[in-house]
Amino acid sequence: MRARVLIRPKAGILDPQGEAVARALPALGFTGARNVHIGRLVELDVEDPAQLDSMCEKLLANPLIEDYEVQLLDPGA
Amino acid sequence: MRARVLIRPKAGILDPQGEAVARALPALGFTGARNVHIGRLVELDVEDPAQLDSMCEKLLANPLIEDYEVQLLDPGA
Amino acid sequence: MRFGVLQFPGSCDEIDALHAARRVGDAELLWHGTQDLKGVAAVVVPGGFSYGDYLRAGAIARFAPVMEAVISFAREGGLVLGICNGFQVLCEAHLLPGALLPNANRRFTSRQVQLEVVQGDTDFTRACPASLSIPAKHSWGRYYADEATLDELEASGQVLLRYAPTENFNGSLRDIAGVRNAAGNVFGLMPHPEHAVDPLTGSTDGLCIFESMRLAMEGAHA
Amino acid sequence: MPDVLPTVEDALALGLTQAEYELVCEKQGRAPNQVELAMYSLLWSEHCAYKHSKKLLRTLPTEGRYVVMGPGENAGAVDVGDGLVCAFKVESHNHPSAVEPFQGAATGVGGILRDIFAIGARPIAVLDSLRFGEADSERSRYLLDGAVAGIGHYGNSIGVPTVGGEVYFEGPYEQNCLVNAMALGLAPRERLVRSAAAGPGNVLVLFGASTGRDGIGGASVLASAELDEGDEKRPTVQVGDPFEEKKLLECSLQLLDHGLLVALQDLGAAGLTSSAAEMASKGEVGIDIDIARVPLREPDLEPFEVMVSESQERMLCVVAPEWVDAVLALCEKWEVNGTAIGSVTDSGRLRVFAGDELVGDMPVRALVDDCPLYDLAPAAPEAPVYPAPTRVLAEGASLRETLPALLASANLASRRPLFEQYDSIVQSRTVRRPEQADAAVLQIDPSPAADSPGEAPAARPALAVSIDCNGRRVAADPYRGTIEAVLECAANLACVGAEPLGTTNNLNFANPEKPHVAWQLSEAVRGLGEACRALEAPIVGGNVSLYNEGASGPIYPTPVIGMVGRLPDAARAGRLGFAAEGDTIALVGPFAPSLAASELAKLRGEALPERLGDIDIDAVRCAQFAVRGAMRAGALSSAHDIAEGGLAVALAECCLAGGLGAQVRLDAGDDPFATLFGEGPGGFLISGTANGVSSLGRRTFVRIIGSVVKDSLSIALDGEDLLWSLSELSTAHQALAALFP
Ligand SMILES: Nc1ncnc2c1ncn2[C@@H]1O[C@H](COP(=O)(O)OP(=O)(O)O)[C@@H](O)[C@H]1O
Ligand SMILES: [Mg+2]
Repeated sequence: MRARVLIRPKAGILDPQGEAVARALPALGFTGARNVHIGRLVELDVEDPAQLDSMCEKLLANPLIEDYEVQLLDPGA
Repeated sequence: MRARVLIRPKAGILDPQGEAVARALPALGFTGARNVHIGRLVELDVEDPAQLDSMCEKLLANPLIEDYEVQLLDPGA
Repeated sequence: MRFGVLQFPGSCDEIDALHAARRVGDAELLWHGTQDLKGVAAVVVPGGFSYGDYLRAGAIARFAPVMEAVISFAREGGLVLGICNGFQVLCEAHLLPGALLPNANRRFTSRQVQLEVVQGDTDFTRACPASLSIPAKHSWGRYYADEATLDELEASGQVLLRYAPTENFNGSLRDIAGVRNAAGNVFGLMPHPEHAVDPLTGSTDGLCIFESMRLAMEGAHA
Repeated sequence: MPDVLPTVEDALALGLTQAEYELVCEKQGRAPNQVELAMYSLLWSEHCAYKHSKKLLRTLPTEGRYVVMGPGENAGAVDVGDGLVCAFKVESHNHPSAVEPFQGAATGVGGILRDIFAIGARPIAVLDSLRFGEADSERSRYLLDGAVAGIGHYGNSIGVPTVGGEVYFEGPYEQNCLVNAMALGLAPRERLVRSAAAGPGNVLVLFGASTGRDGIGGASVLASAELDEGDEKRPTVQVGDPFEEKKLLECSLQLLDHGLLVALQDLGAAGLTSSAAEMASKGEVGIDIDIARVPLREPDLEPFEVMVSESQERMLCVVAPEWVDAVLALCEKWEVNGTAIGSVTDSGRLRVFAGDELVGDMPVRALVDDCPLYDLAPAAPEAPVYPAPTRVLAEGASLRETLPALLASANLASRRPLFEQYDSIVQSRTVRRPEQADAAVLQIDPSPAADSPGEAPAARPALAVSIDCNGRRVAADPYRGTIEAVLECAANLACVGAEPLGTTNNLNFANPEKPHVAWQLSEAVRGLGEACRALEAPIVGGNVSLYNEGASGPIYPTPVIGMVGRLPDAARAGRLGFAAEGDTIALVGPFAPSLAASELAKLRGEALPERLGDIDIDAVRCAQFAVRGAMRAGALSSAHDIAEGGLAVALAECCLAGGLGAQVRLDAGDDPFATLFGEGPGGFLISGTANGVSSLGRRTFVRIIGSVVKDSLSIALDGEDLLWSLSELSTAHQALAALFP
């Protein structure tokens, strides 16, 4: 089964990449973008989706600094 | 409106990050993971969602080596 | 009194650390695939990119067979020094509090930095003067821990090194450049003391950290 | 295999000429099939066959007392004493960097490092040479940012220090940036290995990354129609993986240390095709390859794609059958994929199999040696080729205003914002980092034995390296401009006390089929040969990159020169910064400053002059000899060669590097601007005790011009007194920081 993990910097932790993007957008003519945050996207096929949480805790994310969200993708999609 | 952009390495492009994770998982006891790919996740508030595509082309993604997918998030979510 | 310097396939500064340690004692390399620490009295986890570090610096290395041995070694009170990537690995392995994040300046930065020795009476700093000039070079060096943890680290004297004013290019909270664990036997820092051991290639200010460890090892055996 | 043979149109689309295609048919005795045509088209390309440059390159001096390996191998090598050799080479990755600067530059570094360890040397340093359009162009800044980050990413991650380099911003590079990377390595002499395959029956082992569709670019016209339908154009950008290369490097060196290899070769441009063909050609043998055994990253690669893929981080070696298991076991230790994919034969043919099916069969000779070479038709241009730059310095700017303006100009400002992105110290050899001296200095042994107490410390032999080329001056005068570039490299070495051992070069030029470009190229190579001969710094290798031009015209001709030298004791390596208050400052050498083609002329918007001033190479060489000797004798506190921006900029640089000021008195001459900011070869600015400085006197021109003081630079020019505070100069000098927000 295809799964997607969204990993984001925890709220309150400085996100310099996000800030740099927010700074760069107006110069390119894009106004009104706010609260820009940059994280990581992991997509993978797994046999046992029950393992995903523990994969995230152990390897894919660092719970001290990152939040993660697991999405199971419809196999038909 | 909150928007999410998923940015992934284009099919066929070498993805060293994904390969590194795929190699590491079995060693941690997670078997059966395949097709692991790592990309970036950008989340932001925009006033005009119509700008998102062009933001991706110009700044958020590198269209030469990355594909992107824009998701508009339900404002109530 | 031997130092063991870990060697991952992507280590870069392990030979430098080996030679630095040899200036104060014996030292040998320990391959990442082994669980045998060969009786060394102190372990150095060196800089570099252990397993490529593509996901998050140090995230994969902490699961190396040798790290299992290092974790037990540390739990039993063995001296462990983590430099740069080694610091990241020790944080990921929960041997040290906190985590390292991408530099606030968003770039790999290589610069000679001025450090203040905050605690001079530890197994890692006993031989150090009050301030040190040592190179730093990394892209993931922003030390982070939550406020409560930071307060506690400061209160309990676990912050050993700070960046001097204006030197903190990576955005580390409270200018922290190096911390030790509560027990005092594990220490990690982002700057590279092993690259400051020879007047010809820079300063010799890093030597005091290895020298302090040697004193601690001898004390432990006395 | 498709039944339909490719046509002459396919051959033309692949870059062959009609006549070349016919020659291929003749050599094959039939029309080539798809795999064969793909392979011929690459091996007969300018890049692989040096069609327009080979005849010129043959005129270069390639022998000398230190040369161990000259051009023809993956890298050249010189003897550095104590049984060690230094391998080095420079290579371009211009086009990939223009497409995707980060990956293009990163894989450029990866590629040159493979060339170094392909001959058995451990890489110890990288240098970069970059050219972009003017710094106020958005595209230049994007390319600069990406290229610098890419070089840093690869070099930093693999643990090889980037110790030096150069970057220039000039309009003619706007549409065609240059990204050249140079690498140095060290090897015990007996570990050096060549790439010639030998021993029919021996096994061909491919090791490293798996093979994908990377860099197939041009050859993709051959892709079968079915696959293309509905497919968007396949991405062919090569992505670098420094971690894979780090393992490949350690694995390769261990294979050689264990004596397991007959020959070793990296996979670079044209992938397996060129590696296999070159190995077979050099060994005068044949090679059979079974592409079905090549590990693939994605399924369904066509045979020709496997043969031409430029996937990075791969090596090819020849192994005696009894050692194959040992080789594969070492690969496993380093977690590197190793696969036997073929064998050496005595057929003299390169045969490609897909399992049992023979899909390509070519005489090695035809592939490698029979590509026609072309004569150039050089003609000096009748009208100026390059437009005058835009004036950026105010009309009537005073002498006082001009110095900070020059220091802040993109070509002269401090490179700190770039080199701080590079690890310059890993491996513990770096005795002089960027901005500490004119050349990088690396001690050969990073962990010398401790000195015994009471005895004088043992000398620590070191290497010095410099990379240089001022394309604007070469554009003004290809012959003299190239001589100047070689002299400047040697001058940089002299400033740290090093003697040249050998030279590498990267000839970046536009379309050589155009007479004026052919002229630039032949004049530059003439100058290169002459200067290297005079300095006894032979050419041990290099690279040629042609067709660098955009819609608005050709790039400045840019023969990038890399030079490696040796100094007996790193403890005496020179610095560029003034070191002690009260030291005497002297101007040394046959320096004849002129504003022609200078940085100031550029800021003033002046067109290029018709030629540069004559150069007395021998006099310059004497000055270099004198500076080198004084530095080695420990007689000097600092030495710096006078280059872009002239004497005043050199003075400011010495002040800023040392954190000290200078008080100087000069004759204004006919044009005080030329006196202060004029350029030309042969000048050094040195400082030291009065005795130390006077020790140079008998061997070259020495003019004492002032002394080192506390914290300002003052120049008395006949009646006029000019004064700048160090902080004003320093602020100007940091202008490049604005390019890296
Ligand atoms: N400008 C040059 N001067 C001297 N030698 C050169 C020059 N250009 C190329 N060569 C030599 O030609 C050979 C082939 O070069 P190249 O195709 O770049 O090799 P590789 O594929 O190993 O990178 C090398 O030995 C190289 O040193
Ligand atoms: Mg090569």
